This record gives sequence, C-alpha cells and structure tokens, in this order.
Amino acid sequence: MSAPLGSVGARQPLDRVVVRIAGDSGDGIQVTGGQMTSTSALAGNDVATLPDYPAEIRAPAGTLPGVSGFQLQFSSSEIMTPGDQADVLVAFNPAALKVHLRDLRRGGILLVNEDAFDENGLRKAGYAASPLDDGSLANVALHRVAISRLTREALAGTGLGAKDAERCKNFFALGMLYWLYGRPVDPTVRWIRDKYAKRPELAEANEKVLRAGYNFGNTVRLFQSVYEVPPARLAPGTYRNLDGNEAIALALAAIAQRSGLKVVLGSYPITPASTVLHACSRLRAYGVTAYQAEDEIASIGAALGAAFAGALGVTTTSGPGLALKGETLGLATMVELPLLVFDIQRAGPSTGMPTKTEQSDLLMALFGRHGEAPLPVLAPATPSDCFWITIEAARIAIRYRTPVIVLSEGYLASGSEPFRVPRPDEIPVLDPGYLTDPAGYAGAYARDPETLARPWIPAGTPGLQHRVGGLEKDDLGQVSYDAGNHQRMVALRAGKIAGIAADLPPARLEEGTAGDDLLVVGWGSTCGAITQAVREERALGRRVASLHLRHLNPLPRGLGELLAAFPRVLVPELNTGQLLWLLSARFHVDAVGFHKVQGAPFRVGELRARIAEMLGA
Amino acid sequence: MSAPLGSVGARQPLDRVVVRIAGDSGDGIQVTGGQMTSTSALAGNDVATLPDYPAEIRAPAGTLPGVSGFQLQFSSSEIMTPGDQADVLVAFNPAALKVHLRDLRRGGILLVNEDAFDENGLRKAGYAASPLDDGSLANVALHRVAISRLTREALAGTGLGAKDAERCKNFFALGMLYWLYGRPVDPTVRWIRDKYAKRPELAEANEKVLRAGYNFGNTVRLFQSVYEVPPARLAPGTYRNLDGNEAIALALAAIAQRSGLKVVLGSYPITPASTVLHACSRLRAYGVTAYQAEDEIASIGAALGAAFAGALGVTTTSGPGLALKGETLGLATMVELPLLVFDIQRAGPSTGMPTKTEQSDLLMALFGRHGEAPLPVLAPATPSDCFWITIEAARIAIRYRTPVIVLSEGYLASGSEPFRVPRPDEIPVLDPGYLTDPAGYAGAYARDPETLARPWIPAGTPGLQHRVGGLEKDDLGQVSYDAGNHQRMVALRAGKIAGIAADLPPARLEEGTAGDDLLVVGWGSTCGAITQAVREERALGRRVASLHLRHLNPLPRGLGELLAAFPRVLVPELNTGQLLWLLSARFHVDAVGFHKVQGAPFRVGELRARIAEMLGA
Amino acid sequence: MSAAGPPPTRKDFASDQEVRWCPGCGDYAILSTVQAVFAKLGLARERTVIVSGIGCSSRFPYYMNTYGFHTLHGRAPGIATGVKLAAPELSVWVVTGDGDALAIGANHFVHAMRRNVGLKILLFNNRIYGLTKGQFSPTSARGQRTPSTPLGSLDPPFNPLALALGAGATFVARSVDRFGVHLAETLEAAAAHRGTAFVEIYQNCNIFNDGAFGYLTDKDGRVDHALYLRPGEPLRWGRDGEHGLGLGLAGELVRVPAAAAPGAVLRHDPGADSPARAFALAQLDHPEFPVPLGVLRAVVRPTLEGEHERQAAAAREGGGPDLARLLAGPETWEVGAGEAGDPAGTALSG
Amino acid sequence: MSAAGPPPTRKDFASDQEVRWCPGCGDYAILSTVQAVFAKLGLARERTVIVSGIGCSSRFPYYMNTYGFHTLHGRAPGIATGVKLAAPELSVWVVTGDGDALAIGANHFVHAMRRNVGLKILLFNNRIYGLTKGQFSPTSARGQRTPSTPLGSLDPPFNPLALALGAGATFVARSVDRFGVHLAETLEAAAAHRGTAFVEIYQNCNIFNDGAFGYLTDKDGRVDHALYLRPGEPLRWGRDGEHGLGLGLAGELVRVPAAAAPGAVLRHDPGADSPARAFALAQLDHPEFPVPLGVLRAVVRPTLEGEHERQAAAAREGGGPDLARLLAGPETWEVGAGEAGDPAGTALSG
Ligand SMILES: Cc1ncc(C[n+]2csc(CCOP(=O)(O)OP(=O)(O)O)c2C)c(N)n1
Ligand SMILES: Cc1ncc(C[n+]2csc(CCOP(=O)(O)OP(=O)(O)O)c2C)c(N)n1
Ligand code: SF4
Ligand code: SF4
Ligand SMILES: [Mg+2]
Ligand SMILES: [Mg+2]
Repeated sequence: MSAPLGSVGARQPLDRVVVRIAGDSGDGIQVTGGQMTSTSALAGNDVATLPDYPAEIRAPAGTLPGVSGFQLQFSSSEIMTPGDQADVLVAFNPAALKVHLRDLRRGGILLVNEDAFDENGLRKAGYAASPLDDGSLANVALHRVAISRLTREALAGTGLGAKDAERCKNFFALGMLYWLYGRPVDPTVRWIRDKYAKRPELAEANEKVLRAGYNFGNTVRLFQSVYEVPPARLAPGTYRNLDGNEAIALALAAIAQRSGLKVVLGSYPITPASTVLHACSRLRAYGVTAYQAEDEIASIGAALGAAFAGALGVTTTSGPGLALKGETLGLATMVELPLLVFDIQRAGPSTGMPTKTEQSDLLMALFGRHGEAPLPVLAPATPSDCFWITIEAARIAIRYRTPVIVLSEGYLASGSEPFRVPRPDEIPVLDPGYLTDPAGYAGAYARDPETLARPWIPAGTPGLQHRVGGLEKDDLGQVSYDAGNHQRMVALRAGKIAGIAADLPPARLEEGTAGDDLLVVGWGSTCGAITQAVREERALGRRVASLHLRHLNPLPRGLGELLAAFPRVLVPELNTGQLLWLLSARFHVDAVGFHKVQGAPFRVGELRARIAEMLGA
Repeated sequence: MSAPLGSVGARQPLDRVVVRIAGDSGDGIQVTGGQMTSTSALAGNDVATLPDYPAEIRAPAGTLPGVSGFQLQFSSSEIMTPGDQADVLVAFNPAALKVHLRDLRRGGILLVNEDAFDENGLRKAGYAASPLDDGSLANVALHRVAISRLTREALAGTGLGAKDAERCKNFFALGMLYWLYGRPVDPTVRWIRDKYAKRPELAEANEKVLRAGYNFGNTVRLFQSVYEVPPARLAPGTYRNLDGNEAIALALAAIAQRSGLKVVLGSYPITPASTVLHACSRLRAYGVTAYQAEDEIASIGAALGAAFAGALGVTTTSGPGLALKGETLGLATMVELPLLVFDIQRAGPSTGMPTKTEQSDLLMALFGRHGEAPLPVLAPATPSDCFWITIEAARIAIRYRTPVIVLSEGYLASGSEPFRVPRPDEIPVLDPGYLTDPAGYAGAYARDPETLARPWIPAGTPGLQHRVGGLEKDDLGQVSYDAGNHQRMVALRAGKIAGIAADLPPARLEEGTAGDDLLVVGWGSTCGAITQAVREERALGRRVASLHLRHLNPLPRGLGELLAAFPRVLVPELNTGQLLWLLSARFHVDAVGFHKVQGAPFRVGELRARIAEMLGA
Repeated sequence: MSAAGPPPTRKDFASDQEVRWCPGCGDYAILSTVQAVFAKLGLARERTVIVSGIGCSSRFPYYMNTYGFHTLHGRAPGIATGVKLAAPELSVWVVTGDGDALAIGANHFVHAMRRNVGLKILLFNNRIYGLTKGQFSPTSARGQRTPSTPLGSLDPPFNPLALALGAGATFVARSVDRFGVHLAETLEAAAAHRGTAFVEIYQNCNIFNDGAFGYLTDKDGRVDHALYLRPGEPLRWGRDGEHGLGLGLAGELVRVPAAAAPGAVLRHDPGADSPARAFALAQLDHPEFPVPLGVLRAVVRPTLEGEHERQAAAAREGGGPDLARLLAGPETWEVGAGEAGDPAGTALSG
Repeated sequence: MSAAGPPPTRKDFASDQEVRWCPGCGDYAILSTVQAVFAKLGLARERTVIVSGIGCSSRFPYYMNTYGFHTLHGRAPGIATGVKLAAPELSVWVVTGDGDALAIGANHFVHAMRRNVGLKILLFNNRIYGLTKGQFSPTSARGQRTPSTPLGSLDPPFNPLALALGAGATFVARSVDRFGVHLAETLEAAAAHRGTAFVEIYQNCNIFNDGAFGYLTDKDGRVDHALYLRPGEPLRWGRDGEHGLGLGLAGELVRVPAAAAPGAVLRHDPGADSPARAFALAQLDHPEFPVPLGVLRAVVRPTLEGEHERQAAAAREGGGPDLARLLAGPETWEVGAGEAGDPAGTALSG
C-alpha cells in the first residue's frame, strides 16, 4: 500500500521547506534525514542537505556533545543551500532541543519526543526545568508526541525486544514528516526491505513504525495545516541523489572506464575524506584500485609510483594529511607526472574540529611546498560539481603532466543534492597521450611546445627506459647543477602551469553585470549561498553581481578586468581571507573580506545582510 | 720564524681583493680558503666568503662535477659580499679552470698548477688542447707553477709517501698567496700544528710546504707586483670569524647559559643545515641537548615535547624537512608553546640542487600549514646576524608562546665573516615567565591581555596539571566545538601574531631617504649585495634607497607608508618573487621583482645594472 | 593542591572531563586500571605525563589528572621522547592505538623500541580504526571486511610484540582490557622497567570490531586460551595446567602434555639476553596456541636519557661551561678605536 | 632498441651516466654484480624498474639502463608499491641505504615487509649517512663518534634482519658488497621470490666508515667470520667447517664443535613456517659469532598485487563494469521537459 500522495485536499502549497532533525547520535538521525531527502528528490523537488555530526567519538547518550543533526531543504524551485533557519525541527531529546532550537524560525513547527524529556534527559542536557513546560517555547508551534511510547505500542506483539523497538522510533518521526508534506512512504519502505533483507523482523518493524507515524499524523491531525511542495523545474534528465565524496569516486570510475586508464587511489583514512576511499574500494571491477596505505606519505607515494607506470594516480585526504604530502607533491612537480590530490577540507588548524567544515587550506594548497613548485588548484562548487571537477582535474593533470589539487570541503563531502546522471558517452574521453615510440623521444623533459608538458612514458614501454627524480635536470633528464639551466627549468615549470589559463573558460559573472555596484567573489562551497543571496538581493533591485572561481590556480583569464569593473568587491570565505589575499596579491584589488570560521557554511541571510550593508541599504 | 709582514717596500696598497681558489674536491680547497680567510681577518680586514661545494657525492677526481671552489673577499673597508669577479684565481687542475675562469676579471691573476695540465687532466675536463698554450688566456695574467712537483721537492727526504706529499700542495699555493698579499704564515702554522697534533709528520710537512710556497713567491718574484690590504675600520671590539650555522649554535648556547633555559635541539641531518646539529652536539656542557632523531617529524616532535616540559625546543632543517614538519608546526600553533624552527634554505623544488643556495621557502614558511595557523617568520641578513636573529626569535617564541620560523640560507650557513664577539653580559636574558603558582592559574588558555600569550607551565609543576592538544578548545583548555569559540580562537591566535609588530622596531631605510627615485627592498642574505649596490649607485649620485626586512611576519610597522613614499620599488630575491607577492598582497604596492634562481647569490654588479636600468640611467 | 599532600588515590587521577567513549568500549576498563595502578604506585600526578596520538584510545590523557598532551596521529613517541629528554625525572607514558602506533606511527614506534628511552608505551589494540569509523588497521585479520576493504582486507597483520622485539625492545608485554588484575600487574612491571616498556593491551571495540578477542574474554577463554607468563615458571596453560610448551625438533615451540612430561616443559625467562625465545613466544597465537600474556622480555640496558645525562655530566667535568670562551672560539683579534691601517688597532690572539 | 633483440648483456644494463661514487666505495661492486645478475636472469630492461630514496646508494638507478625513479628520502618502498599495483608484470627493485630505509623510511620499510608486495629491496648498509657526510645511522655501532655524536652515539643499532623478520618478512637475506659470487646468488634468490624480498648488503663506505666490515672482508674474514646459510645443510663455519651451531639448553643457538658432534649441528631451513629460527640466526653477530650470510627465510605467501588482481577479477565476474548503472546508483528519477508541478514530468525508478 502506498500512501495516497496528493489525496488530501487541504494541503497548502509551499515553495520550499527546511527540515532539521536532531537527536542523539544513536538515534538514527542521518538515516532519517537521508530518507527524507531521497523521497523528496524522488518527488521531483530540488534538495540540498547539511549533515552535522558530533565530534568523532560517541559521546555519552543524551549529552550535548552527543547530538547529531541533519538539515534538509526541499523546494519547487532551484535551491543552492540547505537553508538558513528551519521551518520544522524534530528533537528526539532535550539535548537536541538545546543545541538546535536557536535555528528554528519564529513560528516554526517543533516536534519533540516527549518521552525523552524525563528528569534524566533534562539533567544531561543541563536543563533545570523542562522547556516544554516553562513557557520558553512560546514563539514556536510546539507538538509533543510520545514517540518512544507510540513506537513501542506499534510494535507490541511483534516479539521485538525493547531495545530494538526503541531503535525504530526515528521511522515514526519520519512517518509524521511524510504525512506533513504529503510524501509517499514507498521509497523508504523499499529501502528498509533492502537494508534489512537479512533481518526480516527488523524490516517489518521499521516499516510498521513508519506507517504508524504516517497514520498517526493523519489520524490525530496533529498539525493545523499540512503542506505540499510541488516538483521543481530542474533541467530535464535522469536524476539521483549524490554527495560530494561519492561523486568523486564515481567520476574516477567514469574516467577509468571511458578513457581506459587504470586508476590507482592511494589513501589513508581521515575525516571527512574517508568515504571517498570507501566508495573507491567498491570499484575494483571498474579499473579503480583502492589501496589503504600505512600513512598519507605512503599513499601519495603509491599514487605517484602508479603514475610512473602509466596509471592515473589519485590520493584523497584532509588538511593534516595534505600537510604531510607536501614533500611528495614537490617531487611530483619535479618529475611532472599526472596526479590528483583531493583535500576534503575541515576546520583547522591542527586537529581542529575534524567533523566541521572550513575552507582554510587554500594557501597551503598554493604554497605549501619548499622551492618554486607551482601546481593547479581547483575547487568544486557543489556536491554534483565534485563529479565534474574531478574530470576537469584529470584532464589538466594528464594534458599538462602535473599534480593537481582539488579542494573540496566537509560540507560538500557529505552534503547531497540531485545530480543529473550523465550518460557514459557524455563523459569526455581523456587521451593519456603516452609516448611509446622511441622515434618520438627527444629526452625525458623534451616539452610539447604548446603545453610545455613533457612526455608520459609508462614504465614498461620498450626502448624508452629513462630515469626521473627530484634533482634538477636538463631537457634530457640528466641531473644538472647548471645555474642557467635551473633558472630556465624553474621558469618552464611555472610557465607550464600559468599557461593552463589559456585552456580554461575565461572569468564570467554568475549573476549581475559588469558595472554593478558590488561584486561578490567566492570559491568552493559558498557558491550556492552567494548565488542565492545575490539573486534575492537583485530581486529587490540591488545592483549586485557575483562571480565564482572553480580554478584557483591558474586564475581564469579576464579576472582582473572583471574585478576592476566594480567599485566594490566582497569576498566571503570560510577562512580568514585566503582568496582575498590571492586576489590582493594578483590584482591589487581593494576587496573586502567576510570571514566565517565557525565550522559551518554561510547562511543566505548572513550574506544578504552583509551585501545590504555594503550597498548602504 | 714568522714571515716578515710589511717588510717588502714594494707592496701596493689595495682597498679590497677577491680571491677564488678552485680544484678537485679532494684538493683541500675549503681548508685553504678557510685559512686565507682567518689570516686576513686576523690581519684586520673585513672578510666575506662563499664556499661552493660540488654536488654531494664525490665525483671522479679531475672531472667538472668534482670541482670545489671557495671565494673570499678581504678589504680595508666594510664589505658585504664575497665579491663578484675574482682578482686572483688559483686553479689546481684543468676542470677547475674550465668551471671558474669566466669569473676571473680581465687582467686578473691566474695561478695554475701546471703539473695537472697533462693529457689525462685535460681530457677529463673536456679540453681538446691545453688552454695554457692555445692563447685563450691572453686576457689574464697567467702564472704557471709546477705546484705538485715543487711540493714533492720541498718534502724530499722527509720520508713522506708520494700520496701524502701530493696532499700538501694546497699549502704551497696558500704560501704563494700569503706572499702575494703580505700575510703572516704564523696563524696557519699554529692551525696546522693543532690540527695534526697526533700526526706530527704531517704537521711538519704541511708547514714546510706552506713556507716553501711563501718563499717561492718571494724568491722567484713570481708576480709583477705584490699587494697589501690594510686593516678595515670595523667597530672596535674583539672579532672572530664565524659562519651562519655555527652562529646559530653559539646563540643557542648563549641563551641556555644566560637565561638558564634548557635547550633541546631535535634534528635530522640535511644539507645545508647539518652543521648546526654538529655544532650543537658539542654544546652538551652548555645545557644544549642535541638529539638526532629518526626523521624530521620526530625531530620537531622532540622539540615540541621538550617545550611542554619547559625547555626551549629547537629544530633545524632545510626545505624538504620543513615540508615534513608542517603538520607538527600546526600543532605547535595550536598548543602555543615556544619553538624555534630553522630552515636553512637550498635550491628547490624537491631535492633540487641541495648544495646550492636559494630563498624559495618564504611562502611555505608563511602558509605551509592547513587551517589558519599563522606564526612569526624571521630571516637573518648575514652570517653574524644568524647569531642575533636566533636570540630575537627565541625572545618572540618565549614571550608569545609560539613557534617561530627562521629562514636562513645555504649561502649564510657556510659563508663566514668577522663577528664581533659579544661579552656574555651583552646577551639579553630571556625570562621564560613560567607559571608555577596555582593561584595565578585561570585556564590553560587564559591569555595575557597585552601579548595574548597563554601561560607556559612546564610539565612537572605541582598543582598545575593540564592537558593540551590539537583539537580546538576554549580558554580553559577544554575541547570545544562551539562555533563562536572557534571563530574567537582563530582571531585570538591571529591577533597574537599580528600584535608582535608592536614589539618590533618599525621599518626604516638602510640607505637613502624617503622620496628617492627608487627603493630596493630585500630580505635574507641579499642584504649585503643590495646595500653595497645601493651605496655604490648613490656614490654616483643616484637617488636610490634600500630597505631590509628581518621580520617577514609580522611585517614591521610603517612599512606600507615607507613603500608608498617611493615612485618605484624593486624587490630582488633568489626566488621567483615571494616577498614581492607578500608586499603586493599586503600593500598593493606596484613593485618590480628581480628574480635569480641559479643556486648562487646576487652579484653587486647585477644589482647595480638593474638599478641603473630602472632609473633610466 | 600541593605536592606534599597525602598520596593520591585512584579517583585523584581522574580529570574533571566526562569520559566519552562508546558505552561498552574496552577503553573504560583500561582507564580505571591505569588510574588504580598509578595510585598504587604512588606516582605524583604532577610528575606524570601522558602523551597520546590520535584515535579513540588517544583521548586517554583528557581523562587523567596528570600532565597530558594529545598530539598528532602517530607522533606521540617522538614527542614523548622530547619530554623525557627535557625532563628525565618525569614519568612519561604514551597511549596509542594499533593504527596510531603501527600504521602512520610505526617509524617512531620502532625507534622508541630501539632507543630504550624511558617511555611506557601502552598500545590499545582493537585491531581496527575506531575513531575514523571502522577501517582495517595493521593488526586487523586478513580477509576482514571493513568500509575500506569491502571484499576483505589483503594485508597480513603485524604481530606487535614481534615487531617490537625485532626492533630491539627491552621490555615487551601483553595484557587484556578486561583482565583487570593481570593488566594491573603488567602495568606495574612496565612502570618498574627503566627504558622503553611496551605493553600491548587487547581492547574490545564493541562498535566496529566487537568480539575480536572474544575467544579470550568469553567465559572459559581466560583459562583455555591464555598462556600466563611468569618468570622462572614453566610455560603451562589449561584448566589444570595440563598443556605445556616444549622444544620441537627444529627448535620451534611445541605443545607437550605437561602432566606426562613435566621435564619437557620450558621455563619462562624474560631476562634472557637473547630475544630469540621471547620472539618464538610472540609467534604463538590463537587458535593453534594459547595467547601469551604477561611480560615476554625485560632486560636491563642503558637508557637514552640516562646516557644523555651521563655525557652532559662528563662534558661539564671536562671544563665546565665558559660562555665567553665559547663565543670567542679558537681565534680572535681585536679592533681598537684607532684609525684604519693603524697597526695598534689590531692585535692577534691565538 | 626493441624488446625482441638478443638478451641484454651486463653492459646493456649500464646507463650512459658516469658513475659518481667516491673511488673505492663499495657501491661500485654492488652495481656491477646487479648488472651481471640482471643479465644472467634475462630481465628485460624495459620491464625492470628501480626505485630509490635519497643517499649515496640511492643514486643507483641513474647508473642502470632500466626504468628508474630517484624519489625522496625514505619513501621508495611506498612509491615502488604504487608502481607494482599499477603494473604487476614489471620487476620492481628498491635500492636504499641504512638511513633511508631504517631512519626516515622505517615505516614504509616495515609495511613493505608485512604486505608481501613484489618488491626486491636491497639495503646497502654502510652503517653511516654517506651522502650527508658521515652522521651516525640507525645501524651505526653504539659509541660511534660522528659529526653529530662527537662524544659517541647513544642509540643501540637496529638489526635490519631482525626488524624485517619482526615485521613479518617472507624473504630475508644478507650478503656483502665484495663477495661477488655470494651476492649474485643471493640476488638471484631474491629475484626468484614472489613477494617482498629483503636483502641486506654490507657495504663499505671508505670515506666515512671505512672498514666497518673489515673483519669480514679482510684476508681470512670470509672464512673465519661468516656462516654461509644453505638450505638443508648444517649450520657450520670455519676453515674446515669445524664450528657448528647447536641448540642450547634455553633454546638459544650455541657453538658446538662440528667435528666432535656432527649430530648436534642444526640444519638450515629457510622455508620453515615459523620465523623463530631465522630470528635466532639473525641475532648472531661478530665477534661472538660468525655473521650469517645467505637466505635466512624464504616462505611462500600470497602477494599483495596478486591478491588485488584476484579481487579485481572476482569483482568483474560478479557483474562486469556497467558504467551507466554505476552512475545511476540505487535510485533515480526522471525530470521531463514538462512544466514544474506537471506530474508527468517526474517518474520514479527503483
Ligand atoms: C595525519 C592524520 N591522518 C589521519 C587521521 C585520521 N585518524 C584519526 S585516528 C585514526 C586511526 C585510529 O585508529 P587507532 O590508532 O587504532 O585508534 P582507535 O581509534 O582504534 O583507538 C585515523 C586514521 C588523522 N587524525 N591525522
Ligand atoms: C627529507 C629529507 N631529509 C634529509 C635529507 C638528507 N639526507 C640525504 S641522504 C641522507 C642519509 C643517507 O644515508 P643512507 O640512507 O645510509 O645512504 P648512504 O648515503 O649511506 O648510502 C640524508 C639524511 C633529505 N634528502 N631529505
Ligand atoms: S569506536 Fe570502538 S574504540 Fe572507539 S570509543 Fe567506540 S567502542 Fe571504543
Ligand atoms: S660517501 Fe661513502 S657511501 Fe657515499 S659514495 Fe663515498 S664511499 Fe660511497
Ligand atoms: Mg584501533
Ligand atoms: Mg648509509
């Protein structure tokens, strides 16, 4: 039986909804959020999500550090962020309420599991009195539901143990949400059956509870109104839900398959990059060899060694790991072999806040190597873009025989959105352009006059044995300490990287037109929030434009001119001004930075306020 | 008997002389140069040297890669560089001639060991015919001396084996040079006796040969004129000869002794930094514990661990090693403990040209860590300054509880100059300001309102047990994932480092005055060449000023204003424009870079030409 | 609190931090045993330093009211060595995990073993990466399915005891999170050792690798599957000590019926100069053999920090520090206030 | 030159680079032996890769007409592993030094041992840092005076063979630069091994540590101080094989007079499953014992690259690569060209 979608006459149409689900890390918050997301996406909405994990270690149940959250925005129009304030907050326990209440909008729906607000729960969350009763929640629409008890009751007689039964309660809440927004339960039922295929009693129980929640919403008419969010006007095509890290893995498989390149991923687990390794280790049939090495140095080493043998070497990490890979990256710039390095940035410095997002590795990516060792740096804008930028990075790495750093972010890594699934033939074929004919050999560092790239000769190629290494060498690849040669080689390597700009799309505005009163420049994950903020301000008639940089090195052509076309420039970043620094140095632009380092992305509202302020509005 | 200094009527006075000695790496070139240097310094000249080692491995004798060189300038006025072109070149073999001839000035004296110009020697150096005979040396004053044979003859009858005898020939040449410039042989005789105390037969032989060379010069009247370079007008005081790496070690001992601080140096050998480790390992009696760890990461780790126990932690390395230390440096910025990091830069990237000098690690020092992890960066200007900057770096590290990077250079490390020996009481006492009284404790990260520094509590202090680490934390030192706390902590750490500027001398010109037509800005070892070039140009009436930066982060106060006071700014660097980048980003100054990456320092002549060009002269 | 107060109790070693491991994690038991042992040994809190890397286990210092340094993944031994060099009088403990010590940190680990620096290294071996959510570690069994090895891991695991012995360790022991008394004894032995003491502690990660040591901690496991090593005593195990270890024909260790041939049972000698027998013992593993628990090797060798002190003392004797002389170096000359070229202005000194 | 030509000779393995070690350096002899062995084994130059770190020894690849990668200090095993994973069909050799492999590189070293990846690792052990001019290395003798240990070094040295065995190595051997025939045999055995083969080569650095192995390479050394290991043969040494190794009471190896009690002399079995005996052998050292030379251990285990290939093949069998399906993932939906809100525009698919 599928819930009768659209059969409720009274559903109010809404353009977009932000739902936040919060509870203990043991409460299945991420699963619940994930299901709500897929179901919304399947219903044709545009979606954007923001999981918010607690610190890595499981904190004691019920405490503030143990709270896990998940935010989802679904919409009938295009959206670019998971939203600022929540329209609905589901709080499974007092701690979750305490942490997340401030993000619920005035008048928003607050759904709490009343059963968890006992003395013990309140104490653990540090509440002296129950917030449910002390009038402190007057500004929101509070709904107290005995979710635990109702779940237990729904399962009475199934023979399920109390602990297992309690674990199903997230599906009760999910059922209520599905009722609230008129969502079908079918996709989740299918997912449950699949997931618990080996434990049918759990499958049955979860399904039962999901339906019970849905029906409870329906029967009790818990909410004053129920809503519907019609499908969004996405570009036609086949869509799936995808997060940024899985997107990287998929792209690597696509490269391997389409270009016939062996991909060797050397990696070492680190939050929030580990899931790329996980996803890649399921791609063995696709020509992707995932190898968990003993550390970050060995993992990039394996990738570089693989490149010497003609494979596309890849390594994935986060900030601390990138810091360790600097020496090998320097070697890679010297031996000029293709190599992809993904840094899924997290809040630093040092161990910092490993589960939180940040954009603070840009200058390290650009400069974190000794000597003159320039290399291309790219950054994806969205989870889907993690797919396409991986292919772009591989294109550059292969064409220019160079390591490339891709700076993704924790926020993109686990945030998901609808991804238009490309047909395999939409994926470009990258020609490795191996040199295999000894007749074409003019030295290991004889350069292509156009790209300045050296030949890529996979070890094993007959008749082309050669030696590479980290010492300075001449065009033939012979070690050289000659003064003039070094100066020339430094210039050639730099020129090669700078020259990539000619091969990139020139800088262009996302929104607005040259000559507007303000230009907002961003990079990485802030693209969505900036675009949305700028659109919303423009809708009010403000003359504000935006520009997004996917390529941080080299910067796209025409950027300087564009920047100069605006009287004021704002550079919002999740760091203390690293792109700002780059633009200052390169273009002497008198830009203003907007720096958030709070382990969280920008809110559209924050950006709008800043834009308005700068426009004197 | 001491050679009769000053007893030759015909000595022509000279202001300064540049001598280059070159030969096979087995020929004792560095020893010869070192002796000529000390003797000149002892004679009251100002001196500056530039050793030029071959690549690390001994190449086959007689070949071009095996050539070792040493340049010395000694002067009766203040000098700042080892000089551009040589007035005298001593070439022990054809390979040495081939490599170094181009640096001998027109009309300069060329002294060759004729015996080495046999068929074998010429072939190894790649000469088809002997340059001594083919007229190609017409522009220089060639002196052919059978140095090997004369040495052997001087030792005939001493019973010394042929091989050992041949090894003495560098002292024959040195003797001739001493004659040429009217130097006493005594200091070198003393040195020989000391060095070969355990092998008196060698002491005797070397002394004999030295005197033979001197007398040969005298007797044969080899040179048309002989010269004398009167003592220089150095500031009064006691002087010694000192190279940059030894200066660092001495300063560490001085800190340990004067401030009663235990110094723990963790290091791992790497050219050209190793000699700091060597020198420190002889300082055990001075409270300096030198520890050769298993790698660069362990060595900075040991230094940081020592700091946690209240010692001054120090680590020394070169570029590849600094690349490896980045992660631990990030931790050090997070735990805010004093730590000195010396990077003796060499030509990169990667292994590059390990024995050659460069200034290309500046941006890595500034930005080579993930997350926002700012720290102070300093750079010495001269070998002597390596002493004083070490003390300054320790002062900052201790006062601000921060790691400090000192960027020295291969050129300073092994280059030597007269160092005015300070009395111990001239060395400032650095107060560690340990917190040892529990009553004064307000949290591990409670900050001094003036410096923003946190307390330094040596592990072992009763009643003040606390925990530090790489995770973000609050003022008490408790781990915190709070959004606002992180933003505040990032700002506090940055503010602390930026605030050091208030504690530094403001920017000031070395030469010239604000409003001149051109300002030349430099950092590190280029100071000498720049100052000299600017002085010489000023002497011609050109309005050019110079400014030298010892502090690269934070930059000194007033720098922006000073830069703005000049219509044109030139930034010469031994890299591709790293300080230029920094100044551009910070001050949007439209400076022009002058970039030399040839593994060698600037020549005064090159700089003067560039200055003249910019002034349109 | 002052150093002169009454000796601290076990509770005094607990910090004010809420312990944040997963409920049921083996780390809890280890924490409380360590606290008890420190109290029993009368360690002064302020003279005790705990240095850790990164991992669940490495959160340990936060829960101890001692000096603590939560450092970087794999780097604790190097950092702890610096603490010890700067302050040899402190009791320095390293807490690490199987990933921390044996994956990224194996270099520092083997060097700490070889150097015999006064560190007590406790390796919580749960055979998994706990903190990063369950990838295989260098001690995970071959074939183990984890997020990064969905088809089964391919790497043969390290034997941490064998690795330590191969690196020249002077003290090597093993215990189990849940064997409180045995663990306490083992930690006491480690504390008593001068130089590097390495203790592998089998630790259950009930979230990502539950039951990895179930055979040992299950009801009869501690009797049937453990070989308790006691100096001078025969190598016997089983409910009634019915199994023994004897010498095989090729010199390997073999099972012998202890009752039938008591003379054939070898005796344990952790102090043997050669590490060969300890290495042979370290090879024994479940299920063919019982798991050796206790001290495999404990030999006396000079410590790094002791030797450093010795050299420093000798250096001071051979002419104590004379800064002025050091600064002057082998040769100086004087420049007077006189004019350039004035010979009086310059005087040599040897 | 084509792959189909006549088999290369020893000279064909020499590159066109002038060899630049110090005259008299032991590296020369090793180079020429390696070239001879490669020729004898008929290795194809283009299918051979030599990966090195940094050090005098690590200049090796420049002198070989094969593929060569002179990488970073200590990192060669990790990089070579990548070569092997990408191209399992190539013959991959690592050349390293005692500092390169055992100081900065010990982590990668021990992991290469444990993983049994098809690398032949040749460690030129001169017990010194040659390239950086003579500092002590992790294999330098305690007390050695070097530029960084003017008062004598304090670190006890690693025993590289023991470390490798402790790490789980499947092939461990030792030879000497100047013992050309023995070295050649040993290298051939290493080449024949599947998986990681570790060969320690005693190498004289005549500049910074001259004569470190003089006792062995001096006139009578190779007879008096070497124990040549040969599978199945008794462990005997001396001019007339007069000394033997037997089993001591505590299970250690002891000298026995071979002539008097031939039955008491143990036989060498490099293929023994347990590494215990090999470890005991590795402990023997000059001057108390002869130095064991030859193959200490050689056992057959699955190789990393082989297992990777196996898993890949299995994965392909269980549903070959289907990129379209992979990209689509578990669940997709269609958005048509219709208007927003038009239900026809959206269709679910499972
Ligand atoms: C340089 C670096 N690389 C990777 C990580 C991620 N990381 C943290 S802990 C850990 C492994 C933890 O495993 P283990 O040491 O066994 O400790 P456990 O959590 O099991 O106690 C990893 C890979 C990191 N923090 N730093
Ligand atoms: C990261 C890094 N640290 C240090 C060095 C300096 N370095 C080069 S080779 C070497 C040691 C060489 O010793 P070994 O490996 O024994 O080789 P050998 O020269 O004796 O053959 C060192 C410390 C370096 N090149 N890179
Ligand atoms: S993940 Fe495992 S090791 Fe970590 S705290 Fe939880 S149970 Fe313990
Ligand atoms: S320094 Fe030693 S190891 Fe290096 S080339 Fe010279 S003799 Fe050989
Ligand atoms: Mg673990
Ligand atoms: Mg060596």
